[in-house]
This record gives sequence, C-alpha cells and structure tokens, in this order.
Amino acid sequence: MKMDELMGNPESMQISKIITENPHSKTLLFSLKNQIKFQPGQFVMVWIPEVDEIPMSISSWNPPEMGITVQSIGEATQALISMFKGDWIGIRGPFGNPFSTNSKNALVVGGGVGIAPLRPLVYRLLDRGAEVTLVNAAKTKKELIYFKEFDNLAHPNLRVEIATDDGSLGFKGFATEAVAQLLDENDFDRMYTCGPELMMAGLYNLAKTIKIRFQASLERFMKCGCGICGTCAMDPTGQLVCADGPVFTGEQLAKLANFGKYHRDVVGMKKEC
Amino acid sequence: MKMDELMGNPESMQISKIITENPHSKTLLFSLKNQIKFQPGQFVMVWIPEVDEIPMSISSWNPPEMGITVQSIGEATQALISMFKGDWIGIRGPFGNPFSTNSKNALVVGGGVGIAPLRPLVYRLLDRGAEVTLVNAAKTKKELIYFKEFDNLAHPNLRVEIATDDGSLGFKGFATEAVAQLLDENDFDRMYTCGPELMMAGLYNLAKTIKIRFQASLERFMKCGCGICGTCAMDPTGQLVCADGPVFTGEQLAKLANFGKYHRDVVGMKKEC
Amino acid sequence: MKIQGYWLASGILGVTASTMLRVLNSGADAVVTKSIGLHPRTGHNGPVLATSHGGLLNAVGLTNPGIDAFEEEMQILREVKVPIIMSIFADSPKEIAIVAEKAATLGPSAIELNLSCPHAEISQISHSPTVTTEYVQAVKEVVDLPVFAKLTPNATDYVSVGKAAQKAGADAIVAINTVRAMKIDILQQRPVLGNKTGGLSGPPIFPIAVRCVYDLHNALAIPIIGVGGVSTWKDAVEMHLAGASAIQIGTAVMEDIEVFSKIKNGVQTYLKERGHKSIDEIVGAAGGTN
Amino acid sequence: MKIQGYWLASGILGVTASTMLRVLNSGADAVVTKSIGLHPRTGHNGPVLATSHGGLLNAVGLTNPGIDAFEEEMQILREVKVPIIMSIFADSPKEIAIVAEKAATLGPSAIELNLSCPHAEISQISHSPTVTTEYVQAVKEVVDLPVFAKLTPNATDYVSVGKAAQKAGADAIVAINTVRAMKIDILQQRPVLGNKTGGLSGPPIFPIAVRCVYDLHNALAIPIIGVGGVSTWKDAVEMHLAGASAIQIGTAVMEDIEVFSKIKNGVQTYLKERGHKSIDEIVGAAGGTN
Ligand SMILES: Cc1cc2nc3c(=O)[nH]c(=O)nc-3n(C[C@H](O)[C@H](O)[C@H](O)COP(=O)(O)OP(=O)(O)OC[C@H]3O[C@@H](n4cnc5c(N)ncnc54)[C@H](O)[C@@H]3O)c2cc1C
Ligand SMILES: Cc1cc2nc3c(=O)[nH]c(=O)nc-3n(C[C@H](O)[C@H](O)[C@H](O)COP(=O)(O)OP(=O)(O)OC[C@H]3O[C@@H](n4cnc5c(N)ncnc54)[C@H](O)[C@@H]3O)c2cc1C
Ligand SMILES: Cc1cc2nc3c(=O)[nH]c(=O)nc-3n(C[C@H](O)[C@H](O)[C@H](O)COP(=O)(O)O)c2cc1C
Ligand SMILES: Cc1cc2nc3c(=O)[nH]c(=O)nc-3n(C[C@H](O)[C@H](O)[C@H](O)COP(=O)(O)O)c2cc1C
Ligand code: FES
Ligand code: FES
Repeated sequence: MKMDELMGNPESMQISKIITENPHSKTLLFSLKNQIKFQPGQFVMVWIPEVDEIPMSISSWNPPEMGITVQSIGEATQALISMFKGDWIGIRGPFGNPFSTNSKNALVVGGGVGIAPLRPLVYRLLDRGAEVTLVNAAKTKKELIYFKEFDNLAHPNLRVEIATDDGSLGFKGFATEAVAQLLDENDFDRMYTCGPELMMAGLYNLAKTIKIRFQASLERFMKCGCGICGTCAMDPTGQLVCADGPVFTGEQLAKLANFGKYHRDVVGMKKEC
Repeated sequence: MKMDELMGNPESMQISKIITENPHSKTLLFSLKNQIKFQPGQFVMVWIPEVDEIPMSISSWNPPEMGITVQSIGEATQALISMFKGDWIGIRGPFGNPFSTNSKNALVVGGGVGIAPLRPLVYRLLDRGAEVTLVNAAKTKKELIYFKEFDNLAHPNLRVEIATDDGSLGFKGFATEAVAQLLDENDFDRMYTCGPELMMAGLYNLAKTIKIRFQASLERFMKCGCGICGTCAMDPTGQLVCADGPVFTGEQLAKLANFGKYHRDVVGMKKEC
Repeated sequence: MKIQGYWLASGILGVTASTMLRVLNSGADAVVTKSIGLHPRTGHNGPVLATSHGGLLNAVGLTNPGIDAFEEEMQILREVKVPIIMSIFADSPKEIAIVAEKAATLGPSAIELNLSCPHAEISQISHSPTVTTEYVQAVKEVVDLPVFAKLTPNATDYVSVGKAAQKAGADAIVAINTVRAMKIDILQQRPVLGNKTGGLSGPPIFPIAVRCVYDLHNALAIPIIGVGGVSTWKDAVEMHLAGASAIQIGTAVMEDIEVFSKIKNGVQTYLKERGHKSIDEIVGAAGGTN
Repeated sequence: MKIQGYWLASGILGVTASTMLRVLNSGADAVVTKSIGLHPRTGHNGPVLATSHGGLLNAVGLTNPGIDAFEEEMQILREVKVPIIMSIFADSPKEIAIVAEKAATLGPSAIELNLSCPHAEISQISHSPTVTTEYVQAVKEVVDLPVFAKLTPNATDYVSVGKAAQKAGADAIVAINTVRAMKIDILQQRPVLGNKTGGLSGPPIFPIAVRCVYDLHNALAIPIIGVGGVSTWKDAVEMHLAGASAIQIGTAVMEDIEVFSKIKNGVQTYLKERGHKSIDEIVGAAGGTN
C-alpha cells in the first residue's frame, strides 16, 4: 500500500498570496513541492493549524502555484480567511473525481462560493475550444466571486451571465430561473454546476427535462477526504462523495436518495438540505 | 529502506535433490523463486527449521536451481545433512563481496569443504577463458569433494591437482606444500583460496613472497549475515566478514590482526585459529 | 454466528447502512459497525488522519450519532443475510450495559466491545484485567448475543486481559486495536493530528498484531479474531497460522474495497495448493509456546 | 557528558572495539555498546533476524561475552575522545549493581541500563515503576557516572515508568527499545525467529517512538534520548521536536554506516534554513500536553 499517496501526500506550506473576493471570501495561494496532477472539480483537504481540517476545491491552478477560495461559514473557514501571508497550512490531495471536459457548448452554473471549482473548469473548457456560458449567481452583487476576473477576460468563446437574488446585478432571481431562461434560448450539450444543493437539485430537474448531460459537484461533511471514515456516504448506494464524487453525473444523482434531500452532520445524523 | 532486500529477500523452499559428496558432506539443491544475482564467493544464510540459521557458500548455480555443499561439524550442519528431499529450508541472500574473476592464469586452492565457493569460481573463470589450476586438498582421498566432477570435466584449460595429508591420492602433504611446488613451476597471476584459516594464512605468505594477487574467503561466526549484529567483525579495521568479505584481497588481509590468528566464538570471545 | 471469513473492521466506512452494504457486496463476510456510544459524539477536531512511514495514524475520536439515531441504519441492515456486528463503547460498565441492551434490540449477530481506542477516554479499559472483566460481565448479563472483546496491543500484559475477558464470558477476542503513535510536522513544528496523538494502523502494525494473536491463541480457548495491517492473502494466511479464526480488515479498504474477495480467493488457492481441506487446519498451526 | 548528537544504538555492531571505532569514524557522536551482562551468554538460536512489512524483527537474545571478557574491547575504546556508553543488563538489582561497578572501572562516559529487551527474561523490568526504581537505584548507589534508563514502548504506562526512573536518579531516559512482534513463514507454517517471537525495529516503529518520546518529554525533567526507526534527517528533526535531546540509530546502520553524518548534515541545514541558532531551540518544540 502506498499510504502517502492514498492520503494525498500531505505537505505543509506557507500562504504566498491572499486575494479578497468579497466581504467573507478570500482566495489563498501557495506553492506545492509535490508534483501533483489536477483535474477541474478535484479538491484538497486543508489543515488549519490548531483548528481543523476541511475540504476545499482547487480554484486556481498554475503549477507549482495553486489556490483555494474560502467562504467563511464557521470556525475553520473563519480561521482560514483570517490568516496572513507567510502563515503555514497543510494540504493533501487532490482527491475526487473531476468534471468531464467533453463538451462543445457548455452551461456552467455556480452558486455562491460554488463557483470555486468551476473556475478552473471554465478555463479548461475554453482551452479545449468549447463555447462556454457561465452563470455566476449570488445573493447580491457584493457577494459575487471572480466577477471582475471573468468580466475582464473577454474571451470570444465565453459568455458570462450574472444572476443575483436581489437583482443588484444581472438577472434578478434564483440561478434556476436564470438557467431556465437560458435553456430556452440555447442549445447546450452539458450543464455543470456547484453551489447550494437545492439549487443543484433544481438544475438537475431542468437538465433532465430537456435531456442534456449534467454534472454537479456535491458537498458533504468530510473527515478524511480519502474514503476511509465513511462520513460523506450517500444513500443508498454507499458512494462516497470524497472518493466517488464530489462530481456526480445526472445518471448517478438519479440513484441518490439524499441528493437535494438531506446530508449528515458531523456526528452522522441526518439533516435536511 | 528496503528491508527485505537488505535482509536478502528471505524465502522458504523445499530441497529438490541431495548429492552425497563424502561421508560427512552433502550437496543440497533447491530452486529460488526470487530472481537473484550471484557472483562466485557469495553466500546465503540457511535456516534449518527448529535448529539454527548458518552461513553457507553457494556451491552450485544454475538458476533457478542453486545448491550448497555442507560438511557436518556441529548441530546445525548435522541437521542439514540429515534432511530429505522435500524438506523445507529457508534461504536469504546472496550476501558478501565475491571473488574478482579478472585472471588469465589462476591458481585456485580449496581445503576441505572450502572448495564449495570455489566450484562456481572455477566455472566462471573457465567461461571467461582463463587457464585454471585447481588444487583440491583434503585430509584423505575419501574426504575429497567434487573429485569425480572435476576429474570427468576434462576441460582443456583446467588442470586439477589433488593433495591429501595422508597421500591417499595425489600430492602427499599439506595444501601449502603442494602449492609451494606449483608456484615454483608456473606463472600464475592470481591465487584464490578457501579452507582452514591456517592453510589460507600459509598461502597468503607464499603469494606475498612471489608478489601475486591473492584472494581468500574467510569464515567467521555469523548471526545475521547482513551487517547488523557485529559478530563477524575483524580487528582492527572493524570490517565485517559478512558485508565487507567474505572474500578479502591480500592487501586487505595484511591489515587484519586476526587473520590466521584468532576468531570470535558465539558469545564474542576470542579463540585461537 | 460462525467466527470465520474476512470482515470489515470497526471505524472504517461503518457509519451508514449504505456503505456497509457496499462493503458486503464487495465480498466481506461480515461487517462491524463504527463504535457506537450512548450519546451523539463529535470526536476530535481535524486532522483526524496522518501518515508516517507507511502507516496510517488516526484520531477520529469515536465520532458517532449515538445508539438511538443509529437504529435507522440497523433497520436497513437487518434485512441482510450476512452477520452484522455492532461495535459499542461506553465509559462505565453501567453505561455499556445500557448501550448493549439497546444494541441487542437492533438485531445484530453479535456485539463487539471496543475496550481499546488509544485516543479516547476508554483507552485504559483493556489495560486492566479487572476493568475488562467488569465491562464484559456487565454486557453478558443483559444480552443473549455473542460478545467479542476488542483489546489493545499497548497493554503490558494483554494475555492476562484476554484471559479476564474469557473468564467474564466473552465469546471471542478481537485483536488488535491501533497502536499508540503520533506524527509531527517538521515544517510547522507541531503534531499533525487535531488530538496530537493517535493510533497507528496499516501494514506497519502487522507483525505486532500477529504476535498478539499468537500469544492470545496460545493462552485462550475462545476464538481470536485477528485485525491489524492485513492487506494481502499472505497476511491473512500468516494471521490464521498465528491463531486467528476470522480476520478483520480496516485500513486496506482505503486502497481497495475489493480486498475482501481478493484475500478470500488467495487464501482458498493457498489451502488447495497445500492440500488443506479447510481453514480450520491452519488456524493456529504455527504452534505455540504452550 | 552532554546528551546531544547522533549515536549508535545498543546491539548494532557494538560487540567489538573495532566496529565501534569504525562507526565513530563514520560520524557517530557517541556509541552505545551491545548490552553486556555478568556472564558470557549465547543468546537465542537462529534465525535471530526476520523481516515483515518494512520492519526488522530480531531475537538475538543478548548474546555477549560477559563483562570480564569485554574489558579488552573497552581498553581500546578508552583512548578515544568521544563518549562511549556501556549498555548493561542483569536479572536482579543485586546483579546489575555488580555489572555496573565492573563497567564503571572500564572507563565509559555513561552507563545505559537495558531494562527492556522484549525477548529475554529482563523484558518485564521496565513494565513496572517499582522494579525499574530498584534497578536504577541499585546502579546509582555504586557508580558515579551518568546513568540512562532504556525503556520499553510495550508497557501500559511507560510514563509512570519514566517518572520512577527519574525519581530513582536516572540522568536520562532512552526510548524506545523494540516493539513486541513476530513473523510466521506461511510456507513452513512456523515462526521464523529461533525464539519464535521478537522485537520490531526500523521505520515502522518510528511513529510509536515519537509518541513515546513526546509523552516522556512532557512528563519528565531529565533529557530524553530518542531511538526507534530513525533513518533520515527528517526523522531526526521530528524526534527532536517530540523532545529528544540526542538520537540513537540502530537498524538504519545496516543500510548505510554513513547515516550519522548524513543526518547531522541534514539537521544542520534544516536549522540554518529555519533560522535556529542551535538544536536546543527545537528540542520539544512540538509542544505538549502539559
Ligand atoms: C468537496 C468539497 C469542496 C468544497 N470546496 C469549498 C470551497 O472551495 N470553498 C469553500 O468556501 N467551501 C468549500 N467547501 C465547504 C467547506 O468545506 C465547509 O464550508 C467547511 O468545512 C466548514 O467548516 P467550518 O468549520 O468553517 O464550519 P462549521 O462550523 O463546521 O459549519 C458551519 C455550518 O456548515 C455546515 N457544514 C460544514 N461543512 C459542511 C459540509 N461539507 N457539507 C455540508 N454542510 C457543512 C455545518 O453543519 C454547519 O451548519 C467544500 C466542501 C466539500 C465537501
Ligand atoms: C561465509 C561462510 C561460508 C561458509 N560456507 C560453508 C560451506 O559452503 N559449507 C560448509 O560446510 N560450511 C560453510 N561455512 C561454515 C558453516 O557456516 C559452519 O560450519 C556452521 O555454521 C557450523 O554450525 P554447526 O551448528 O553445525 O556447528 P557448531 O556446533 O555451531 O560449531 C562447531 C564448531 O565449529 C565452530 N564454528 C562454527 N561456525 C563457525 C564459523 N562460522 N567460523 C568459525 N568457526 C565456527 C564452532 O565454534 C565449534 O567449534 C561457511 C561459513 C561462512 C562464514
Ligand atoms: C480511521 C479509523 C477509525 C477507527 N475507528 C475505530 C472504532 O470506532 N472502533 C474500533 O474498535 N476500532 C476502530 N479503529 C481500529 C480498527 O478497527 C482496527 O482495529 C485497526 O485499524 C487495525 O486494523 P487495520 O490495520 O486493518 O486498519 C479505527 C481505525 C481507523 C484507521
Ligand atoms: C539486532 C538488534 C540487536 C539489538 N540489541 C540490543 C541490545 O543488546 N540492547 C538494547 O538495549 N537494545 C538492543 N536493540 C534495540 C536497539 O538498540 C533499538 O532500541 C531499536 O532497534 C530501535 O531502534 P532502530 O529502529 O533505530 O533500530 C537491538 C536491536 C537490533 C535490531
Ligand atoms: S470523507 Fe471520509 S470517507 Fe469520505
Ligand atoms: S554476521 Fe552480523 S554483522 Fe556480520
């Protein structure tokens, strides 16, 4: 057994750069010594010293530099966005199955910080010559992540749509509503998404109706990230979000009883989504 | 650390063939599963179940078949020559530094079961096109090992001389005396030997006098065979017979205070040779 | 239930029915649940895993939803034909009796007592023959199921602890739980695990587990269930020869969930090649000290 | 003597002056002799070594020529400027005092008490604080040299044993001796070691040793000498961070006798890169439980 590899070759490094994305999200950049392979959709386990270890999508990938985009929602994420350049963190990974990048005309929908794993996906799709429509959705304009970056990009194959719940920018309303409209007007061959699970469940239903391929990156509570603790299991298949996901296809999601319904909390008790 | 490799990739196997060499010596043949590299002069550690583990030169090498030639002198060797075809033994190795086969006209001198490691050496030298003179010495004719084999060989480049202490065959007297005579009449570029240490010390002096290269395979009590227990140490260099020997050159032997003088017994106490 | 075959060890994927079913479908002959206590329990902060020198370190800290919430998972598992063993823990004999009684109503084939997690309060139980006796007796008094006592290799005299468990009525011994250990990050100059210290599992502990099984097998009459570092059929054969009637596999599942059937096939081939009619012929065949 | 640097551990190449000199010339800062007893001792029958899952198993059984015959080797070593530590053992406090007194006359820099060989009669000493106290006291009463107590990781409560040794006057703790373990040959279906069971050393025991050093460092005031599985400078740094003032190296010498100087260089570079002025700044820097 190659224990180090299975565990994602744990490595400590110092944060080399911090970018403020919105009032409660930051992107942290750092350099890996290990040469790792990465596919959009994969994540790492981030050790925040003295606090906890939590899963984070890889949101930026320029080897050896990589980055994560963190939204503060509790103790560990708050500690993480409070760190300074030069502070030490631990990284192991990448883990999980990536998005398939086999698309010619892709619809990519990110809700909130769910845009993090979609950022490298968008770049990869563009690199492969695909047409990409990105829906960047948030509660309000201020909460948008990577807004300026994609706005400045002006890539001929990239179209960016903004959706805010309060209409402070772009489409007013939920991402699902914005997407419904886009689907009417366009011929996408695939939909990719990451964000609040209820949003993803809504999008899944839309994709199912018009029969386009669908991939969503799921979040579940994770203690190990590498398929041993069982915390992130899905019912009734016993698939693990860390090892068999976090990206699942529409066909896979159809079999998951808890997708859009419930997740398990830190002790393993069921909680509604 | 590659522990298995350092320990000589231990392996158990069944004895496939037994050849009686003389009243108290037998050659045991068996097949290794591990692909090992072997050079004449190297030895293995042989585990005799329920008894002990002892060093034995590799006396026969036809991969995957290999063999050892055992002379009974105590409990473990007695147990070994009392085994039957199909019995299990353990082998790890090969260990040690081999003979150099860089010779055009070699004198090879085996005393008693000391001929064991010299057997593959003789074949290797002949393969390399060297002229080989083999002195096969024993107390008496009956004790000679591989006598018939070499007698039947009739290789144009091989000359076999027999020496027995009692003159029951060949030269009458000690191997050293037979060798002194041969050195007078021939131009050897190297002398190789294995046998009783006093014999080897005598040969070393002869070689030194006429200034030809010399290599001897030493025996010391060995518990590990792989350089960790220290039982087989030589004074004052701290060289280990198992790891730095068992083959030593004349130059090396010149620095060893205990060569031909004393060895250490099982508990580490000095004993005269 | 018959104590034989290759089982999932406690704490690996054993929190939900769905993963346990998946493990069973992959060829495990039985599964042991995560150790369940009376109340929900968060466990230690992360990192809960680390690695050092080929081994896995964990300090999960007995995270579990509590016996009441676990009923739902057991309901699903009750349908299954293969043995489900419930692992339970508590920090007093009184409490373990309560948990055991509740567990028994959920229909497991046996109950495994975790007396040995090295990074939780309960770590000390199986260091003492007396305390071990109290726990085993407390459970045997309230349930009618087979009860297995899971021991620690960290105890000075694990053989006496095993004897105490046997005398108190344990139907089998499970050996071993993880070995005390830790990992320090040399760049951060601090322990990696949230709990600082933890338990070592995986291949490095295999020779320690074999010795423990061997010693216990030689001293006891009840079956030994071997666990610790098994990842190949050769390991399994060695563990059987030491005295294990059944074998549990934990860490190796991380690499390959098919490990159970692979091991089973390998052992079968070995038995056939060696002319053994059944596994019983090799259990404890390495002989012993008595 | 100052307790610092990288030393040869007891039992590795430590039976003759010549090999110890060779190890010193290869860069070791001190050497510990093989454990020497009152009388010559054959030790166990072979095999005395085996391997399992990356670790080394040994059951040498304290083979040694006895303290009187060992005088000759010590005479040679007395000339040397670096510290020579004599490891001794005995099976009663009375006998260890005799051996210690004799040893003291041979001019070592310190005496190390092997209270912990897991495959000999003496294995039980360092399982008990009381017995450990008796041995350490017996030696401290008769010699004026620094006395180190070498402990076993197999004891339920090695911290209490360490405390007892400290209270009895030990000047340092050496941790750890080998871990109880064994290897069974699956073709021969019998234990490999002549003694059947043995002690595990090498990389697999490293995280166990680190934990032990860490626990002891946090509980004691005397220096800890770390040993167990160290083979790289990274291991050495980790061991220092756990609390080891000096480090002994055994099994890794089998691979490379230059291991001492390689480790020393690696640690020096680490200290420089991290801006540490001396090793003291990192000893125990991983913090602790108290
Ligand atoms: C594969 C994966 C990738 C992720 N990528 C990112 C990312 O790129 N950026 C980012 O900001 N976050 C990401 N997350 C989520 C992030 O891991 C959690 O926000 C974080 O673990 C919360 O820790 P905390 O201590 O701050 O909050 P806590 O105090 O632990 O929790 C706050 C609240 O969030 C809930 N919660 C915590 N973790 C999860 C979870 N994994 N699933 C569901 N609910 C949870 C808790 O139950 C609680 O209600 C990802 C999660 C996964 C599984
Ligand atoms: C590198 C090497 C290669 C060897 N190759 C062969 C070989 O090919 N064939 C063969 O028959 N023997 C060989 N030997 C010698 C063989 O290992 C010993 O004869 C054997 O270990 C004796 O074990 P025993 O239990 O039979 O005798 P014991 O009862 O252990 O000893 C009988 C007597 O021999 C002495 N003795 C035992 N072993 C040694 C030793 N290694 N050095 C010096 N004295 C010793 C004892 O002190 C005692 O006096 C070799 C030894 C070495 C070191
Ligand atoms: C992540 C993890 C969690 C564990 N949790 C438990 C547990 O809850 N109860 C228990 O008795 N043993 C637990 N163990 C110990 C295992 O059941 C097993 O005894 C140990 O890991 C040795 O086996 P292995 O080397 O095959 O993993 C856990 C082990 C690991 C690695
Ligand atoms: C072959 C061998 C012999 C040993 N003999 C002794 C001994 O005589 N006395 C002792 O205190 N420790 C002895 N030990 C234990 C070592 O000194 C050390 O504590 C242990 O091997 C762990 O360190 P390592 O992993 O660096 O080898 C021996 C170890 C080995 C491998
Ligand atoms: S997080 Fe542990 S199995 Fe997925
Ligand atoms: S036999 Fe052990 S060092 Fe040579």
